[in-house]
Amino acid sequence: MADKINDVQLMQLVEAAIFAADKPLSSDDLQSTVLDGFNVSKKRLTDTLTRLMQDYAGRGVTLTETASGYRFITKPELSDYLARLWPERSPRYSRAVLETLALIAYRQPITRGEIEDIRGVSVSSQIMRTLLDRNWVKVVGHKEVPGRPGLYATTKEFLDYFGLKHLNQLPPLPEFQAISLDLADTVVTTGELH
Amino acid sequence: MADKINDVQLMQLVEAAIFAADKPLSSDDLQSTVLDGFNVSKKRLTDTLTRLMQDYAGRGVTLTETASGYRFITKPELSDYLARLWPERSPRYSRAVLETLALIAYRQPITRGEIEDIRGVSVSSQIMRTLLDRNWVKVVGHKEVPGRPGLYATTKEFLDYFGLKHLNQLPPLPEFQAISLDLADTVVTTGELH
Amino acid sequence: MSDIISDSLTIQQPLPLAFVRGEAVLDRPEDLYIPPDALEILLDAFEGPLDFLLYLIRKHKFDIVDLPVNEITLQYMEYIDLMQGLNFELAAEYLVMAAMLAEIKSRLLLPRHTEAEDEEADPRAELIRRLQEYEVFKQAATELDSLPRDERDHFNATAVLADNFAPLLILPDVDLAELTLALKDIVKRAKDFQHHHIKREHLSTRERMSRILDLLSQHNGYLAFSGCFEVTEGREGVVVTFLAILELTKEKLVEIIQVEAYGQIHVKLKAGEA
Repeated sequence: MADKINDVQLMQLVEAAIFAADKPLSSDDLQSTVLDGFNVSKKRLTDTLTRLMQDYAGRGVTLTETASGYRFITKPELSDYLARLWPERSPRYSRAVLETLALIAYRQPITRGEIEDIRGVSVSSQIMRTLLDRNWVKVVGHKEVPGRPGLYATTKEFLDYFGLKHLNQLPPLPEFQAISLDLADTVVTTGELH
Repeated sequence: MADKINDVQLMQLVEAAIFAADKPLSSDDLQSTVLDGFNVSKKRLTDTLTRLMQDYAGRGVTLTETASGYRFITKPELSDYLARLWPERSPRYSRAVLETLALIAYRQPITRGEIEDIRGVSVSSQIMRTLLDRNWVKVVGHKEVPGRPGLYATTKEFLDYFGLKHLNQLPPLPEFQAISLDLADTVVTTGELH
Repeated sequence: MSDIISDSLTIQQPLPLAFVRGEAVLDRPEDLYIPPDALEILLDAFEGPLDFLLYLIRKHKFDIVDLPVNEITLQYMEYIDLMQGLNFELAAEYLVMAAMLAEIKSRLLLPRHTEAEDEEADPRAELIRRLQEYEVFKQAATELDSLPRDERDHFNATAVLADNFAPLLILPDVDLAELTLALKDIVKRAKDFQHHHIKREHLSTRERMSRILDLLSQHNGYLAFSGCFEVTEGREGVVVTFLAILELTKEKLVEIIQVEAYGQIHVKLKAGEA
């Protein structure tokens, strides 16, 4: 069957589906569920989503696309006021959690030992648990070294949570300043200077 | 404090709050949370909500006021399509359902009592409902015996589902024909014809 | 804990560290002065020795790539000693770093042969590399934290489903073989308690009976006899229909009515059935 659906109905259906779904919906998700049987072309669906984004541009909520698909979120400018709806929400994360997450995000796949080497401190199980429980990271394999430690990588949920479509949308890492030790000089002078 | 908020900001904030809240928000809820400190008059808030309702009139979701407050609800006309977002798999049919269906298919038109006589156990209303709901059987008449029980027969949908053009394409069951299941003692000999 | 400390201190044996320690409290630069009772809190604010070293380097406006080991080691040891003196539980990583700094410092003091220099890496190089790498990710973590994120900068906007919403029910699949199997079971059971008639009634008649009843229902239970037949079905079809009507009559499901001789014959569902 290939039922007809007009542009207004199509937009309403896509809009309602994204608002009603409990997770982001990709184009494929939409095609295989609410649009199943309507034979809506890829282009027509993209146009509809673009049109919806435009419709909501000046509103209190916006349609955004992240790694897992489309969803409506509230305008970031309103967050301070909206936070009053949940007096004790908005979890804060410790630097240890954020540094570990940053290392997994930029260096994935990475073992816990490698994270510890770079941070210079041990990474507590509590930290890994926090990241795993939030579904931000997962074990994607095991390194073939003694102990076969798990290799961690970030998930789609991580990207969704931070409003990203791809990992390459992460802020670029600052460049290392080249180590410019002039060995001959420094070795001689260091001793004298200090 | 009584900060200023312009009409656009007010509408965006109210809109975002209702979309983000996990329960309906009343005017009082809005005043005591997101609008706290803005000194927005009752009338101004009502006007904003009315305006929002109008804005969403032609969309896939509509702003609705319920007993406990305002919330966005998907358009009822879209429910059938949205249903495909959460498919529920129903359990397999019981032996009783299959036997009943088989008897209706091979012995139609047949009453529930006759099915019970042949199966030797009672046939629950639930079983008949399952088959009627699936549009595989229907009542084609009533038998003129006390109680005027309905006579069940299979439908075109039944044939379509099983890929049959006619009932006589059902697999022949020699054992079934050899035994009389006809308790009403209505033996007709039409065998020569087919 | 104190054993580890004395171990790490022995490495620095050639340095007049004891003397430095004696002067430490008085000589501490003002911007680095931290009241002892705040030390523990301070240490909690650092993510380990690399973080702490970076803090010291930045405070002194040193350049990492030009790591002034003497200065840094001096500062680092002062804090470590102070904390040891106050009986703070220091994480092992801090002590390992103290040992490493002492080692670097001592290696730098050793006279070297010019020919060997090319092969021998600067003892500071590895620490500098680690400090740089750590600083990169420290900054990356800060940037990650500043990205707009759920539950803090934006919230999911959702709508509830209309009242008439019902989830899509996926109905179970049934195979034709399951039907025949079910029937075979019935037959098997029936054989046990039924007397046998030989009956060779073909399905077509039963099906046609259903169809005629259905047809009658659609015509308010009353139809011309000829209306029950589909001439295009041919002779066989007509015969099946005829037998079906007779069978229906026999089962008292329909009546055949003829008002006058040679008049129109009608088939009627029994008892006002419509």
